[in-house]
Amino acid sequence: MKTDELLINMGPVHPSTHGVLRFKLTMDGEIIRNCEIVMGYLHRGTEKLGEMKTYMQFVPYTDRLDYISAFPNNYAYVKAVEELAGIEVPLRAEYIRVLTLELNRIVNHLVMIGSLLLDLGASTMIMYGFRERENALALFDMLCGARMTFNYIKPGGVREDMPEGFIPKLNEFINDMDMRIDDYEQLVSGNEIFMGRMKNIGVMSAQDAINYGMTGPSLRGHGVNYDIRKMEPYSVYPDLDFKACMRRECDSFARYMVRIDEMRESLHILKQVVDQMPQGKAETHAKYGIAPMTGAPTAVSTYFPRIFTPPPGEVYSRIEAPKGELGFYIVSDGTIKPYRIKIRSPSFCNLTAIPKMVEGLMIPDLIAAFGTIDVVLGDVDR
Amino acid sequence: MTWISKNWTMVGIIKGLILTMKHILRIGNRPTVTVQYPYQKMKVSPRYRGLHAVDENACIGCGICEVNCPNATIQIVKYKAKWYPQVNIGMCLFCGLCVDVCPMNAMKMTGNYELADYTRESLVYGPDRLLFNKEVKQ
Amino acid sequence: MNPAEEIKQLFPDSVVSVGQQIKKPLAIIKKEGLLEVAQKVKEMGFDNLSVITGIDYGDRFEVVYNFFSYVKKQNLVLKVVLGHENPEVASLASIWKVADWLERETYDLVGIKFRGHPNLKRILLPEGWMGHPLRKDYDMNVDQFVTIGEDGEDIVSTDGSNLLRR
Amino acid sequence: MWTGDIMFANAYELIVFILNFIGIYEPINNIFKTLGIEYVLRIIIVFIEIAVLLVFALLTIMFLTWMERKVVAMVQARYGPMVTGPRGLLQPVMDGIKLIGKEDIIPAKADRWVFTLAPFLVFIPALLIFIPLPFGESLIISDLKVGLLYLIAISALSPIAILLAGWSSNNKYSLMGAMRAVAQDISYTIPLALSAIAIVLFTGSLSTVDIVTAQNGTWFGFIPKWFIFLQPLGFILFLIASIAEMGRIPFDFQESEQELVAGFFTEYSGIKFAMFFLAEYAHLFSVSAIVVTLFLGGWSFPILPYLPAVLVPLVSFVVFLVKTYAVIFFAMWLRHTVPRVRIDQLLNLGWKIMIPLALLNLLVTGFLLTVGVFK
Repeated sequence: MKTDELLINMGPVHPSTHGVLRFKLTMDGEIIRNCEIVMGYLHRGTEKLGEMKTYMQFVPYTDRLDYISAFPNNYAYVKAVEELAGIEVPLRAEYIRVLTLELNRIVNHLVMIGSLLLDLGASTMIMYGFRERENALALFDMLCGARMTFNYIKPGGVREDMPEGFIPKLNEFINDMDMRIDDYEQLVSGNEIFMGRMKNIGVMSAQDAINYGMTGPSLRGHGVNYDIRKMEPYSVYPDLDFKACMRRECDSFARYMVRIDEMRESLHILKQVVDQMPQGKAETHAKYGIAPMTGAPTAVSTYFPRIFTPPPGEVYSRIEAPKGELGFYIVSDGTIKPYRIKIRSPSFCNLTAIPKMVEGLMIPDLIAAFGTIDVVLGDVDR
Repeated sequence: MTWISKNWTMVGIIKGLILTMKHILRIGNRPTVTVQYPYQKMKVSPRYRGLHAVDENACIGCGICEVNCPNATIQIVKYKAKWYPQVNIGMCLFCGLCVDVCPMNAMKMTGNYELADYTRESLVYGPDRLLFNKEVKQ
Repeated sequence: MNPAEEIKQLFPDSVVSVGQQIKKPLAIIKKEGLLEVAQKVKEMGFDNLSVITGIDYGDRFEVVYNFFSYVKKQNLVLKVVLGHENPEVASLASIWKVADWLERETYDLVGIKFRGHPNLKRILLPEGWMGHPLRKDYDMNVDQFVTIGEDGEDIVSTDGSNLLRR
Repeated sequence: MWTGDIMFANAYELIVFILNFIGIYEPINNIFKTLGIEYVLRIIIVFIEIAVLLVFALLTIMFLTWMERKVVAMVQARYGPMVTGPRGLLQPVMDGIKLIGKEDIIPAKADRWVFTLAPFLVFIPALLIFIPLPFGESLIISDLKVGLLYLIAISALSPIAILLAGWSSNNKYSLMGAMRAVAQDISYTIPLALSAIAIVLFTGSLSTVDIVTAQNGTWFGFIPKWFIFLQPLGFILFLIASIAEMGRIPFDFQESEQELVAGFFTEYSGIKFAMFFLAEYAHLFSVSAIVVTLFLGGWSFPILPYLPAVLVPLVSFVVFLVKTYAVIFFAMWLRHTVPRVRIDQLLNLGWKIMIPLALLNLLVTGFLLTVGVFK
């Protein structure tokens, strides 16, 4: 009997591609023989835009790369600029930054687990995830006046200090989350159908995973004990006690469990940050072009020369974003605008591994493996 | 095959069923959290970055906000014999840079987030809709 | 020892100069020697190719490779300087699989060709796009319209006529 | 007091009895008799039955869509529909209006006739299943002697319609969805039938009424004589198979939204889509009703013998509905708790586990009956 291969275009508009991504699948019945990824449907030319904005003006655009977790984007860019210009940051500002980063990590993993389970057909987890995410977004709203696109972390500090009553609210959230994560585990982790769908699916050796450029929690599910927060400590992470969560199974379930562990670890970090939060000033220094919001208005003339220009040079700076290694490569020519900005986005590089990972699996497994890689299309296409 | 023969008791599924039943019966701090939007509104924080507002007395029309806007949203226009910013909400990122750079602290952002409208022209908020008069407290 | 110095000792002919890019050792490589240097770099334990960047300086192109070693916890930056006319450099896709897409992206946006790449096509922009946007001489005043054709191919035009369906 | 006997063989006789009771049956019958067309009256009464059944079925389907939304909302800490009508009860009406108002799209390269035929072919069997269902004491359209066989045969019709829909859409997702649906239906009808046969061993009859009456009464005065207690394994197998038969998560392969967009009805819109939707919920109700009839005692309940005979049809109807909705609630509750299994896991489960277990169950039941344990 003669059989033919079936070409299926999964996407650009498909319920489980998390946006506009297209898989060109060559199928043998239900088995994937070849997977080619077509992207770029959300390409907005952020890197080109960066060449046309000043250093300050580009910060809000970084929010829109990975819109699920915008604080790490802010921070990665700002860290690169600070390294380039050698700016000192007040300690309190660094603590607030770490607070936002870890809170955003929890938010990101909630969305990731929720959408993963939604792709597998369990519609409930995403609602629970969004319920807790809503509380976190309210905290972000309190902190910086926006719920998803923050523009909060600026070169030299943060936009504003924490408002009154933020820490009690945060403590409430942390205490609540402890119980909620147990709930998620009860609902999801032990579920036999879930394990049947995730275990031994999307297996890739650690060697391959590194070679394919996987980073972050996805890589740590492959038994690579690596975390940029530990290996190249930045901000105040050296002062905090935490561990890089790691699993050795190399399959989708391990990648999922790393996320659950990381949420617990982030809560642990948040507790320490709240305890160790120093007093002092957190706003960006006025000389970097941004005046603090509060304070009496002063004469106009003193504001004009405050356009921030870093010295000429190149820097590649990276952080451990919730999705993996997020890096900004900035070339400065000493003018007010960057000469070139290159964004090394974690989603883009993690996605490289998918075609190899899903060869010989079925469409449902592709969805499971793709969900655990955790990509955001705004980050892939930039 | 292995997945079912190892876990034939289906304890995990039963645990999950118990958890969802707890939610159905609202046991132990698992309340309904929906905010029914048009009837109920969420409270936004005092720092919320919504529609702009410009202090009529403080604004000097210097144009720093115009220069600093990343998306060329703001234009300085003449109104009542003075110069004031005009904001095109359709292009606005709500990043708050204009508020940050205002030397006179005249620019504010309010908690108004219901900005949908029928035409593109009505998204351009001229000074007549942005200005507010701050009472002089003395 | 500084890995950039190490490379200079091993390949004195290929390395133009050795320096420092903020906190990270940097080696500027001749484009002919890139492949063998890269092979050595992989053997030295730099298993993570973080990023490939192409920069248009008007008179020349620079291709920058950032490496990180999970074993040694070290950074290394390699840089290749190319002429402005027809920039071409050896592909590293055979050594690091992630280079496949990163090089395609660099080709797409900066227009640097990678010799020996298995599948050098545009990745973010549609096939048939005119120009490479991240070059400094890219004309941004030309509008380009993209539609999807009958068989799923992207069709690019500058006058928008393909937006109209028959 | 109700003696435990069936008063009327089917709803037709009940209607005749009620008309007699009011005193209008004889006069009307005489009119038709003088005209020589008695059969017209019979036809009219049958049409009344069908109309009542249709209205009941459509109301049930509407209520089920509302209930589904409310249950999922309760599980997910939400309110569900709240705006149209009290607690959103009129939401299904609004859905219907919306779906009727939508454009009826037939894809250019679809097989037009088959494409149009398929939704009706799905919907009609879903209604036909209602015929031998015993809704209550005397409340049955037709007490077929082969009722159980009829039920299984009719529910095996839907794969054909699904395959037609998937094939005629000329869409790869539709085709794959249809293929999956057929593979699933075939592999789950077998354990379904096998575990139903174990019941037939007890009753010795395929009639649904006989199956229900066999479950009347109690053991030791408090345990109802439901077959779930005699056939626990059979019940579990039948429940799993019937959830698969309904096509709901964890076994919703005909749709599997996140994999195949919407499965076999990807290309359907408007009223044709509504047909599939209604058929799905009709199926949900009827399959739950079959579960109740076979294993949970149907309309029988230990309090029935203590009621006056007049009330028994009504009370037994309520009992039947309560039991059916309990099963439906379980299906909904399960749907929103667990993820979907993979298609090969599903087929493995069906062929390698459920069919051997069902056969074993049949064997053990037959052996025990022969030895005489249950007598």
